[in-house]
Amino acid sequence: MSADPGRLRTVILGVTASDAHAVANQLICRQLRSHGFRVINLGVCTPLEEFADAVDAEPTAEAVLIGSVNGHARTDLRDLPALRRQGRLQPPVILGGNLSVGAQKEEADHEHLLALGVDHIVTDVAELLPLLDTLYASQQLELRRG
Amino acid sequence: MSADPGRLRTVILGVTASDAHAVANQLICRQLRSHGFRVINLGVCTPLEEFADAVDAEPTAEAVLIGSVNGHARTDLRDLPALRRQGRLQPPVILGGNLSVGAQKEEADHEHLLALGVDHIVTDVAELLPLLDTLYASQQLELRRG
Amino acid sequence: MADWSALELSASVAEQLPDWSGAVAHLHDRPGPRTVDILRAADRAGVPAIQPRCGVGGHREMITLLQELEKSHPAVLSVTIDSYTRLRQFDTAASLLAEDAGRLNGYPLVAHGWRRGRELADAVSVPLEIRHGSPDGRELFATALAAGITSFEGGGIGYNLPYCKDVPLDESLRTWRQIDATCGALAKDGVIVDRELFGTLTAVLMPPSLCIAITLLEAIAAAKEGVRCISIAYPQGGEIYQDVAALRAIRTLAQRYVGSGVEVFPVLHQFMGVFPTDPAWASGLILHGSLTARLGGAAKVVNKTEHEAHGVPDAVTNGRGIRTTAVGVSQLFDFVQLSEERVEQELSWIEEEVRELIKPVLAEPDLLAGICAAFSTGRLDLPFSASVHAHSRVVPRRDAGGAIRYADPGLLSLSSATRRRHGQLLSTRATSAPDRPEADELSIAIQDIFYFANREPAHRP
Amino acid sequence: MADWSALELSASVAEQLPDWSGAVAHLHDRPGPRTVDILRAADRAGVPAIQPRCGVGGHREMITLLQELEKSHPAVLSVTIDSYTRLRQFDTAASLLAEDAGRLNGYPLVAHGWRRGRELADAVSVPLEIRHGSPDGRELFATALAAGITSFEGGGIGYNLPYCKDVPLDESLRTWRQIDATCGALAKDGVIVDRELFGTLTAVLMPPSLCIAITLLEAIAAAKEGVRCISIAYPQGGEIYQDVAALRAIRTLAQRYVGSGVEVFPVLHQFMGVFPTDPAWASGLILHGSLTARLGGAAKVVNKTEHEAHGVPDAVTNGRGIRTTAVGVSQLFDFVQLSEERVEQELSWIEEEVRELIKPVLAEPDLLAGICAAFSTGRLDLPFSASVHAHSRVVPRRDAGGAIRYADPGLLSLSSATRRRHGQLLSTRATSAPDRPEADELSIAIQDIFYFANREPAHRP
Ligand code: B12
Ligand code: B12
Repeated sequence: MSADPGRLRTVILGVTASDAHAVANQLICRQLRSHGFRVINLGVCTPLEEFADAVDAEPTAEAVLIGSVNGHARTDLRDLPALRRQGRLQPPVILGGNLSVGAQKEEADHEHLLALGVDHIVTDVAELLPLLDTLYASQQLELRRG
Repeated sequence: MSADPGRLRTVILGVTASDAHAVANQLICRQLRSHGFRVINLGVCTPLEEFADAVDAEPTAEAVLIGSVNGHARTDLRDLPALRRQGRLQPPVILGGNLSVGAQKEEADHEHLLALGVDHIVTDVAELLPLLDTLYASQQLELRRG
Repeated sequence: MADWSALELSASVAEQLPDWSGAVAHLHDRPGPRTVDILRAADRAGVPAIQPRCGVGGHREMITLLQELEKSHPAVLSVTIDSYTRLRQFDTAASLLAEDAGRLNGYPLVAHGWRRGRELADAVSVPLEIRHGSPDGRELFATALAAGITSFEGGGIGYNLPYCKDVPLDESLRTWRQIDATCGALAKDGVIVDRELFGTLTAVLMPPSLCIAITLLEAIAAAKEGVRCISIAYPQGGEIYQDVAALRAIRTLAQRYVGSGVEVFPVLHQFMGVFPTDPAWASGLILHGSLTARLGGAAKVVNKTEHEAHGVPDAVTNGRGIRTTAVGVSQLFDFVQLSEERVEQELSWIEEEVRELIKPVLAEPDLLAGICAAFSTGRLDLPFSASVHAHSRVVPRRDAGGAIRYADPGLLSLSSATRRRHGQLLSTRATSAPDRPEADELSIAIQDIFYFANREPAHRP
Repeated sequence: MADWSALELSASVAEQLPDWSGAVAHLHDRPGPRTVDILRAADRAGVPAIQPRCGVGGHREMITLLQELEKSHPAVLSVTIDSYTRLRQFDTAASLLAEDAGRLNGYPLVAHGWRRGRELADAVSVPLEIRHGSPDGRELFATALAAGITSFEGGGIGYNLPYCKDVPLDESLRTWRQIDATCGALAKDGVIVDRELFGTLTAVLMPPSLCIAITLLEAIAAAKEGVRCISIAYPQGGEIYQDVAALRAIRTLAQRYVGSGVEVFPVLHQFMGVFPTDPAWASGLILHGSLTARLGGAAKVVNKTEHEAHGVPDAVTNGRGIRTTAVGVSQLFDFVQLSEERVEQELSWIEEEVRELIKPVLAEPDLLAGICAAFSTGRLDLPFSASVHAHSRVVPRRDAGGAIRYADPGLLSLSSATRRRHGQLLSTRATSAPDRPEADELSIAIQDIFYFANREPAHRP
C-alpha cells in the first residue's frame, strides 16, 4: 500500500528503556525506510516517556513500534497506562521481540502486556508491514468517514 | 567370605531367552570365577527351562543369576511362577541388567518382576558379590541350624 | 526366476504372502527412491546418508515414529525388529503385541504382516531398511519384500554369532544364501535390493580387520548369488585414524575381492560399544562418529542417540541424534581433516590383516564350507561371541591412543609379523597390576569396554 | 593506597559497604583459587577454562543455580547482572526484585548487597566473575570487591558503546579508569583482580581487528593504572581460521603493546550472534566454539547454551552447555588440527589491521582523550552501535568462506592496502540483486546475521 502522494507515512521506532539490543532495531529501521516509511528511530534504551515525547512531536505518526528482547518488556512498559491516561501515546503501540525472561514462554506473558495497553504483539517480524498496512487502511477509512 | 574348604561355591549364570547380549554375561562370569566361584554359565538366549534344568543338575547352586538387557525381562521370565509351582528353580533368583524397554524406567517395572518370583534385583553390579555373601551366610546359618 | 518357494518358508508365513509376481510388480512400481539410489547419491555428494535405528511394537505407534523421525530429514529410515521375531519366536512376538505392544523392543514385522509393512513404507517418503539380527531371517525377508522394502540387513555370520547361542554356522549361511539368491534373481529382474552386512558383530572392542574380513567373506558369498548392491557396515571403535582407515579399506578390499558388477558401499555404525550416560558426552561421541563417517567416505552412517546408554530412545531423542549427525557431516565441520600419513599407515595394516584372515578361507574349494571350517578351527573368530560356534578366544585391547588391537589373536590366521606388530603397539599401554596378570586382564577389559562411558565433564583421560 | 573513596560512589551504595581494610583483608583471606590462578593453570595445561553466563533475580535461586552448575565442573562461574542494575536503575531492580524476582534477567547485585554477594562466593568452590555491561560499573565493582569477588568484566569502550544509548565516552572511560586504578592499588597489595575486557562489542558480525584494537586500547589504559591481570575476550565469528588467528593475535599484540608485568589471557566468547534455534545445531556450534578456543589457545571459553536463541537458559541446559564445551576441549577432539598456513595468513592480516587502527590513537599525548577523538572522528568505530557516540558506519560482511571482512570500513584508520584486500576477499561472494544495491545490502546483512540460525537439519549451505 503506498502512502498519500506527497506525504510520507511516519512511524516511531525504538527499544525499551532497559534494553540495549540494537541489531533488530537497526534492521527494522532500514527495512521500513526501504519500503518508503519515514522512521523516527529513537534507538535502544528508550524510556516510554521518550516515545511519548516523539509522538507529541510527530502527531501524525501512524504507529509506535517498540522492540524488547532482553526479557524486561513488562517492567519497561509499566508506565504505559499512566501515559495513556494523560492522553499521550495515542497511536497504536506495536510490540515485538523476546518478551519475557527465560526460554519457556507463557500465554500470560502476552496477556500482561496487552493489559498494559499494548495494541499489537508481533511475533514474526514479517507480519509487521502487513499489520501497518491494515492499520493504515482503517485509519484512512476513518479519516474519510470522520 | 571364603567357601567351605574343599567345596567351591557354585552359581548358575545366564541371559534371558530372547536376549543375545553377551558382554556383561562374560564379564560377570570372569569376575565371579576370579573370586573363587564355580560358575555354570549358560550364556545368552537361555530359556527359563534351561536354568531350571541346570539347577536340577546342580542342586547345591547357591543362586541363579539372570541377566537381561534387551528390555524383555518380564516376558522372558513369564514362566517363573509355573516352574516354581513345580518345585523347580528353588535357589534365589537374582536379576540384573536393563529390565524394561525405553530410556525412562518406571517403579512398576521392578514390581512386576518381583511379583513373578524374582528374589533380588541388582541395579549396580558391584552389589552382586556382597549380596551373594549375605545370602550364603544366611544359608549356612540355616544349614547349621536345620 | 526365483519365487517364494526358493526361500523354503514356514507354512504359516508362506500362506499369508501375496503371490510372487504381484510382489515383484509392487517392488517395481512403488514410487520414491530406493536405498541404492540414496547410497549412490551420497557417494556422489561425498556426504554420508543418515539413518536412525527405530522400532516400536505397535503398528500405529510405528507409523507415528517414522513420521516423527522424518521431520529430522534422515535419508533412510529403519524398521528395527524385536528380539522375539529375530529369534523366530513369532508366536511370543504376536502374543506380546496383543498383550502390551509397548513392551516389545522392536517392530514385530512378521506378526504384523506384509500389508502393514506396506503401510509403513507408504507412510514416509524415504526408503526403509529392515534391521534385525536373525540367524535365519527368511520369513522377515519375504514379508519385507512383499511390503515393498528393498533394503535388508544381515548375513550368515554377522547375524548369527552375535545374535544367538546355538545356531550352527552352516545352517545360517545356508538360509542367508537363499536370501541372497532371491536378491540375485530380483536384480536380474531390475529390482536392486541393498544388502547391508553387519560388520559390527559383537560391537564391543572389535578389531577392524576382523569386521572387514568377515563381512568381506559374506559379501563375496552374496555376490556369488547375484547380489548387486552391498553395504558393508563397520562399527566406530573411537580412534578416528583407525576408523577412517577401516572405512576406506572397505572400498579398496571390496574392489579387489568382490569385483566389478557389484556396488559396495561402506557404512559406519556410530560407536556400538557402551555409550556415555551423560547426554553431552553422548552427543559429542555422535558428532565424532559423524566426522569419522565423512572423513572415511562412508556412504551411510547409522546414528546413535543420547538415550543409547539408557534404553530404546524416544522419537525426540532419536530425531536429535539424526540432526546431530547432520551437523557433524555438514559444512560447519568441513575444516576437520586428518593427517593422511597416519590414516595410510592404519589402512595398510588393515588391508594386510584382512588378506591374512581371508586368504586361507578363499583357498578352500567351497566358500561357505571354508567359512564354517575356519570358525570351527578358530582361524576365524571374534571376541565376546554370543554363540558357541566361535572360539571367542580373540582378546582385543585398546592401545595407548585408543586404537583397538589384538592383545591375543588366538588362533586367527594372522602372520607372525602382524602378531608382533600388535604386541608392539600395545606395549606402551600401561598395565595396572603387572604382578596379577589375570586380575589385570579383567580390569583392562573393563577399562576398555567402558572407555567412553562415565566420562567426567571436565576430565581429560 | 586506594580506598572506596577513589571510586566516587553514590552515597546510598557507599554507606552500605564494609570498611575498605576489612574488605581487603577478606580478599586476601578467603580460601580457594582466584580466577587468575585458574587462567594460569589453563594456560599451562593448554586446555581452556570453562565459564557459563548465569544470573537470576532471586538470591536463593541464584545460590541454587550456581550450585547446580557447579556439578558440571565449570572452572569459573558468573554472576550475570540484570539490565536495570547495568544501567544503574538500582531502584527499579530493587522493586522488581521485591515484586517478582523471576522477571529480572540477571542478579541485581547492588540491590542484594555485598553480604549476599559473599554468600554467593561462599556457596561454590570455584571463583566468580561479575559479568554485566555497565557504562559506569563502579557501584557494582565496589559491591563485588566487598563480596570477595576478584574477577570483573568491562571497560570504558566495550561496556559503553554496545550497552547504552547516550553515555559520552569520556565519562565511561573516566569511571572505568577509577575501577582500574583500584585494581592497580589492590595488585600492589597482592590482590590480583582479573579484568576481562568485552571485545565482543555489539557481538554481531564483528571484524576481529576491531574487537582486538578496541580491547587492546582498554588494556593499555588498564595497565597504565596498574592492572596486572587482563583477559581480552573475543567473540567467535564462526570461521575457524579467522577466529583461531584472532585468539593468537591477542597474545602477540598484547606482548607488543601491553608489555611485560601484565598477564594477558585470550578468552573466547562462543558464538555471540544469532544462535541456531535447533538444539542439535546449537550444540554443534557450541562444540565448534570449543574447538576454536582450544586451537586458538584461549585461556578461557565462555559457553553458550541450546537455549540461546530462545531466552535465558535454565540450569539443566546451561550445565549441558558447560559439558558440551568440556567435550569439545577434551582429548576426544584432540585430533582436530588446522592448516597452520591459513591461520598464519589471517594472523598477519589481523596484526597489521590492529596496528593500523591503534597507531593514530597511541600517537596522541593522552590515551583516553585520543580514544574519544578517534570515535568522534570515526577513525575508531563499530557496526550496529547501540550508542550515539560511535559513527556506526562500518559495514561488515562475510566472505564466501564465512570470514568476517569490512565491506565498508567507513572512516576507520585502515590503510588503502587493507581496504583493497577486504574488497578483494569479498569479491567472490555472490550478491543476489546486483541491480538493486540498497535492497541487496540489507538482504546480505540479514543473510550474514542469520548465518547460523535456522539451519536445516540435513542442509549443506
Ligand atoms: C547479540 C546479542 C547481544 C549483544 C547485543 C549488542 C547490541 N547492542 O545490539 C550483547 C552481547 C551486547 C547482548 C547483551 C545482552 N543480552 Co543479548 N543477545 C544477543 C543475541 C545473541 C542476538 C540478538 C540479535 O542481535 N538478534 C538479531 C535480531 C535481528 O534479532 P532479534 O533481536 O532476536 O529480533 C527479532 C525478533 O525478536 C523481532 N523483533 C525484535 N525487535 C522487534 C521490534 C519490533 C517492533 C518487532 C515487530 C519485532 C522485533 O524481530 C527480529 C527479527 O526476527 C540474542 C540471542 C539470540 N537470538 O541468538 C541474545 C539475547 C537477546 N540477549 C539476552 C540478554 C538477557 C542480554 C543481556 C541482558 C545480558 C544477560 N543478562 O544475559 C544483555 C543486554 C543488556 C541490556 N541492557 O539490555 C537474552 C534475552 C533473554 C530473554 N528474553 O529471556 C538473549 C535471548 C540471550 C539469552 N538466551 O539469554 N546481547
Ligand atoms: C553392545 C550392544 C549390543 C551388541 C551385543 C553384542 C553381544 N552379543 O553381546 C549388539 C549390537 C549385537 C546388540 C544387539 C541388540 N541390542 Co544392544 N546394546 C549394546 C550396548 C551398546 C552395550 C551393551 C554392553 O555390552 N554393555 C557392556 C556390559 C558390561 O554392560 P551392560 O550390558 O549394560 O550390563 C551392565 C548392567 O546392565 C548389569 N548387568 C547386565 N547383566 C547382568 C546380569 C546380572 C546377574 C547382574 C547382577 C547385573 C547385570 O551389569 C553390567 C555392568 O554394569 C547397549 C547400550 C549401552 N549400554 O551403551 C545396547 C542395548 C543394551 N541394546 C539394546 C537392544 C534393544 C538391542 C537389540 C534388541 C536391538 C534393538 N532392538 O535395538 C539387539 C539384541 C537382540 C537380542 N536378541 O537381544 C538396548 C536395550 C533397550 C532397552 N532395554 O530399552 C540397548 C540399551 C541400546 C538402546 N539404547 O536401545 N546390542
